[in-house]
Amino acid sequence: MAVIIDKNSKILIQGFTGKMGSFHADEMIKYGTNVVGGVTPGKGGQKHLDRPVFNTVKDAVKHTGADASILFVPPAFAADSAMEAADAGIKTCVAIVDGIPSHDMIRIKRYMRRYSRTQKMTLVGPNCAGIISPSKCMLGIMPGHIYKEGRVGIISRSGTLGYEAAQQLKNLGIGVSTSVGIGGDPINGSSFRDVIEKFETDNETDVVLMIGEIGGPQEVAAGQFAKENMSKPVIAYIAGLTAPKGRVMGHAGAIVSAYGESAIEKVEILKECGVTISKNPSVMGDTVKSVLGKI
Amino acid sequence: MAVIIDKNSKILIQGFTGKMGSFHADEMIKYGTNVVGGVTPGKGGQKHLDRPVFNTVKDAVKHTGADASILFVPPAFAADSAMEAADAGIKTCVAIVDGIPSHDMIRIKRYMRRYSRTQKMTLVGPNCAGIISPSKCMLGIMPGHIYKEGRVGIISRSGTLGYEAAQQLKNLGIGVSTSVGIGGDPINGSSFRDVIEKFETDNETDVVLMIGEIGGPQEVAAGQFAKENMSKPVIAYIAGLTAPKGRVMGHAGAIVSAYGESAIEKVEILKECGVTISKNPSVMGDTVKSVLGKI
Amino acid sequence: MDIHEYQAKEILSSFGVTIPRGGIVYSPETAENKAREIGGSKWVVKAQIHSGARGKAGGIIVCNSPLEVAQATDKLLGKKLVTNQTGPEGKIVNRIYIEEATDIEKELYLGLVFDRSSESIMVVASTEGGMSVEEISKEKPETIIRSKIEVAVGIQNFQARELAFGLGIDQELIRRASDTIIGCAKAFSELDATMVEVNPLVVSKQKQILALDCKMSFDNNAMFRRDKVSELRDKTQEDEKEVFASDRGLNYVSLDGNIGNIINGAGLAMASMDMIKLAGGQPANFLDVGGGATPDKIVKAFRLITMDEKVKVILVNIFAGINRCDWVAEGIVQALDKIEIKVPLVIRLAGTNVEKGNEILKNSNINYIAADTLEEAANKAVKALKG
Amino acid sequence: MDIHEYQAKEILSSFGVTIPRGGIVYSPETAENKAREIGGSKWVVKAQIHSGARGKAGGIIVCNSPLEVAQATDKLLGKKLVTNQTGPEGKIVNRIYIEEATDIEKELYLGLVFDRSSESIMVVASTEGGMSVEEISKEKPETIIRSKIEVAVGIQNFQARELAFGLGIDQELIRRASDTIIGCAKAFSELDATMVEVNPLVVSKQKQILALDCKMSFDNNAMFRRDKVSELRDKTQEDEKEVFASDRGLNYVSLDGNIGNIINGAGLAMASMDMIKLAGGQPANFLDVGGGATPDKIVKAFRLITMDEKVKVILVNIFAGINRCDWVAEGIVQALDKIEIKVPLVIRLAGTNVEKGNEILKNSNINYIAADTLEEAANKAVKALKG
Repeated sequence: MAVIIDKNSKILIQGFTGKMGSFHADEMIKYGTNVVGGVTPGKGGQKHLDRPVFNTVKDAVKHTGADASILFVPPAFAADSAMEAADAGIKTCVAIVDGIPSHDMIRIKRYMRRYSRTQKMTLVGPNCAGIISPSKCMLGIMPGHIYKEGRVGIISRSGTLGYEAAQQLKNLGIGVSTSVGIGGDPINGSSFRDVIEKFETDNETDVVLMIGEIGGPQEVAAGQFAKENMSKPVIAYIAGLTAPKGRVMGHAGAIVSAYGESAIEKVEILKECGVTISKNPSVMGDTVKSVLGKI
Repeated sequence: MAVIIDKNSKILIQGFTGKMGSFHADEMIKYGTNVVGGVTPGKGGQKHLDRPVFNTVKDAVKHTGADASILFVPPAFAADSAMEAADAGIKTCVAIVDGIPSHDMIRIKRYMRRYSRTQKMTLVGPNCAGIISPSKCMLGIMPGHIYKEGRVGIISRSGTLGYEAAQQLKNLGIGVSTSVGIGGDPINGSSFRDVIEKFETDNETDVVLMIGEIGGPQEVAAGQFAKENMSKPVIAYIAGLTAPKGRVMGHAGAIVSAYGESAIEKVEILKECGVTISKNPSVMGDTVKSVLGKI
Repeated sequence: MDIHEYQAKEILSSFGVTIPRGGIVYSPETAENKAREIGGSKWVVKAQIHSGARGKAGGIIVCNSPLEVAQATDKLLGKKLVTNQTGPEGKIVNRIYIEEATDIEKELYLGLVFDRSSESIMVVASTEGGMSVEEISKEKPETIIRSKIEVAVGIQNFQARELAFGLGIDQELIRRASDTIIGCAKAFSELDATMVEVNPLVVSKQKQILALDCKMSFDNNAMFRRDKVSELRDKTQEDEKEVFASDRGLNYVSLDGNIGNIINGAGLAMASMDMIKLAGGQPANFLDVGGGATPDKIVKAFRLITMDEKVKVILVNIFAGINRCDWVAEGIVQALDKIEIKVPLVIRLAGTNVEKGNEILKNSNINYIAADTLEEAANKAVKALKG
Repeated sequence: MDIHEYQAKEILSSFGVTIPRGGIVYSPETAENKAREIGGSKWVVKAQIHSGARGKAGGIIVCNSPLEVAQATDKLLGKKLVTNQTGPEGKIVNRIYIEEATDIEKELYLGLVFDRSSESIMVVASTEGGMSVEEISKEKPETIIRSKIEVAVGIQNFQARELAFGLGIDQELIRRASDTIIGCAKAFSELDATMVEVNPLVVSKQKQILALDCKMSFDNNAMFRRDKVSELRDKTQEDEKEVFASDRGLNYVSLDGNIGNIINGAGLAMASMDMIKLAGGQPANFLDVGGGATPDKIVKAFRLITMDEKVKVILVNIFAGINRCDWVAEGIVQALDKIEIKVPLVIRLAGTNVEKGNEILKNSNINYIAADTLEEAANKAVKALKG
């Protein structure tokens, strides 16, 4: 069983019948993902992509046994959909959607406190590429074929930079156990630290590649966690060395506003935590390869 | 060390300089309680009852090392004061005040979720008599002299009915380890279950007397906990056999609105949980005595 | 605190809940015009009392002309309505609500209450509107659906949607139904309500979602910050003695028995009532004079108990804590100086300075029966009753 | 999204924050009357631009008569102000805020931001008002006090009180100061703000607590539900190219270098900029055309880049995922059909169907330098620049 999702995961598409939902659901199905149905309020009872559509996530879970979902709903409705998934007993929910207000993300987090640790849904994203465990399950919008099956765990704020890494690894013949896009927003469902912790206990993962960027405290928090709790090697690349202070670089979360949030500072702190740094984005694959050579 | 508070507890009075606060602080001091100071915003720097007054609980904690507090503030300000105590690192806070809106109590509970389990303050009350560990510490408004030191733990929603029990026990020569008034409001800081759990691990307590009443699910929840997790005998009296359905009997929380909330139903369920029932309020002491005789 | 149907409707309407057109009147003269102003061809004249089940008690009359509306208003105004919730004395009708009649397609139940277990707000809904929630629980429990509002974030759209779908509402009305549920939840949270009930919530033949009858109760403890809501209190709908008591800081509930109680502390008061019952008597009231039991409160308590003609014996049971028994005893003596008691009086004092207190009572000129324990007090009261 | 000082003041004032009397003018003629209308004997004329540090740039003028106010307004209107926050091109002054002058006793700092670690709202305050928060952090870090707002319940009185006492405010002004802090926190929460700053917050000699300068920023992602706030956007205060970009769904940040970038994905865009720097070049911009990189977006991106006269080389770096490289390549060919490029163009495609994509580019008539890897692309771009 891969770290978060697996061949047996029963996947629900929230916002199933929309353009985005339809397109990516189809891609996921083609990849071999076990998509069991979808939710579009008001279209319950219909069929879409040969799978049932439900009015509510609870209905869908009841009839399909779904345990994971992916959100393709507009930003204004995303928080509501994520909470709906959590309340319906979904275990893993990936929010692809870009543009959720920060106040909404905070509200989702507060809402989730009603569930005990063991019952709490893992929310991944928003504004992310999703999760892929190559050859097992794709719960996201990535190009599945660039991921070779293997034993490197990837965590990335950026989608395309995560693809870049997977491609570099594949070109070197190295495979990926699971790649998790945690998204580029200031407040996200799962942090680097949350995911790195899962990789530490995952017996399909040998090393972890963390692709960070400027802004926020998450890379440093993960580095400190790694230093104190990880037996597996961690490699990191931090994008944004040339980013000016105080400007948002595309991702709402990519803005340097405090000490420790610039790329240089993050790299320094991560080094102190024993994390191996990929000096530039062109050598992420090579850096992983050299670390793998040492274990 | 008694179960919640002890001789060494450093007590703060919130609403120190008011009439209620002054009177009861004085009583507590006379009992031998280690009152280290108080808080009245705007009167910081003054002395009262020979003890320092602070503007904020944080200031008071910083200067006195206080770890427990008791609230004598008007209902409108009580929620704010309880949260202030929690945020200042107070470990035990007793809210005596009667008349806190239910919505405020719920808000306090939501607020407290920001603290981890180990850092979370124990809130007792509101609308309660407080806590007393006879001969050690009195953090409440009870008449201290009716409590003999001993090994019976008391938990009571009602103040006077708790006194009645303590007096009955004393008349029989039986003492009390700690008596906790959890208060008569529909939503309170610590439930029967919360306190009974503390008594189970308290090496100064041999049996627990639970004085409940109509309304709410707490007696039953405690009974179920006792059945599953308690090694110590539990005795219970439930007041309100004659209370009509749907009417509030003095305590805001004393209203039967669902199955299992009437006195008869509670008694039945508690019996099933192995709790010994005190048949009427006149024999609480006798019932405890007979149970003590068996262990 | 309860309010009238029309007041609850006005409030919920301001939170986006759709209600039928209607208006309040205080006289038959204005009723006819009000009906015309509302328009339509059929009206419902509804007696405004603090009670459900008004229909069965004759408090709701359907009319086919403004003249009939005036006649119905005339018939109801000033009348005492006895429902299964008012007690035998009934409640007086001082206000009439006139509403356009609704073509009902479906009657639903919607209620919001505090859930004490989860410490959140619970929305309860059922397809069986028109019945009381107790009846639904008994007869059609499978139709009940629930949703817990997380107070940290308030009600979410998905919850309202789940409830609406769960009630079998048509796709095109889901949004309107959700808005109704969300409106009720917001009113509950923002106004310190303890109960909101829309029963029935109807789907009309014209495909409207309408709140046909509404009830709201509020947290008395929160009225200090709810001036607008406080104003809605209608004391004519409350028990006269209970109003007297609450205005004086006493907790009083009128009961059917004949042994009057004066007790300090709600728990002890319930326990004393229980003892009376066990001794074979029936309490005439629940009365908690408060933990403090100040002489002033005791005077007021005697005044209150003596207002109740059912009372044939009075039982005073005070456990003095911080307030000492001697002080309480003096309070009793003072009270009986001012108020004449014509029935037997049993007094049990306990707690701090009990000896001194009993001494004071004994040395006074009051006529009473002393008791030492709760049990003895109850037994003596019942005995005194039987003569 | 940023707004002007006067707009932030209006908003905060509606949340109970006290501000000095003032008004906005767009011409010197109205300025004189506005000063009279405001009253008093001393005024401050404040250039409204989206930048702090206006004082040092000459954007704030103290005046002693309405005539002086008119003259100051005349001087400032239409001027470009260059502060340490505007960049060398400065920002144009189109609006003037006239305010009564305040007798300052004490200047404080008050700011609210998101705290990403605790996922809550952080209130930051200091006794060192008038300085920027960065300066305070550097020079007087010991004066900074913080308080985290628990979003589940909103700011609590005790938090505001702790901050007010912590700022050394006099007992009798604690309440007013608390209300100011609570007002700012409510505005933050209720309007989807990302930043609220009152700097300085002053205690006047007349013992008032006044917000002398205010700044607010808002979450662009939340503007769909903040019509009133959206209206306050003043595009004249934003970089022309950035406005062009954001209006077209592109993420663009103008930078000082000369290598223009067109990239898909923010992370890859930052990484590409990093590679350019490592190769010895300087990026002219950050430009993310979005994960999709549709032909339409690519056309717009080329249009945007060619608006920038600094650009001497263009680097296109697209990692095609779901969108295939052949499709992206066609987009590029289409774009260059419409837009003339006068500088060298380096293109790196990667991902799905990269061979097909490169084939299409090769067979087109566009003049470009091909690269396979990120590193190669950056090196070739820098080399092309040097000739």
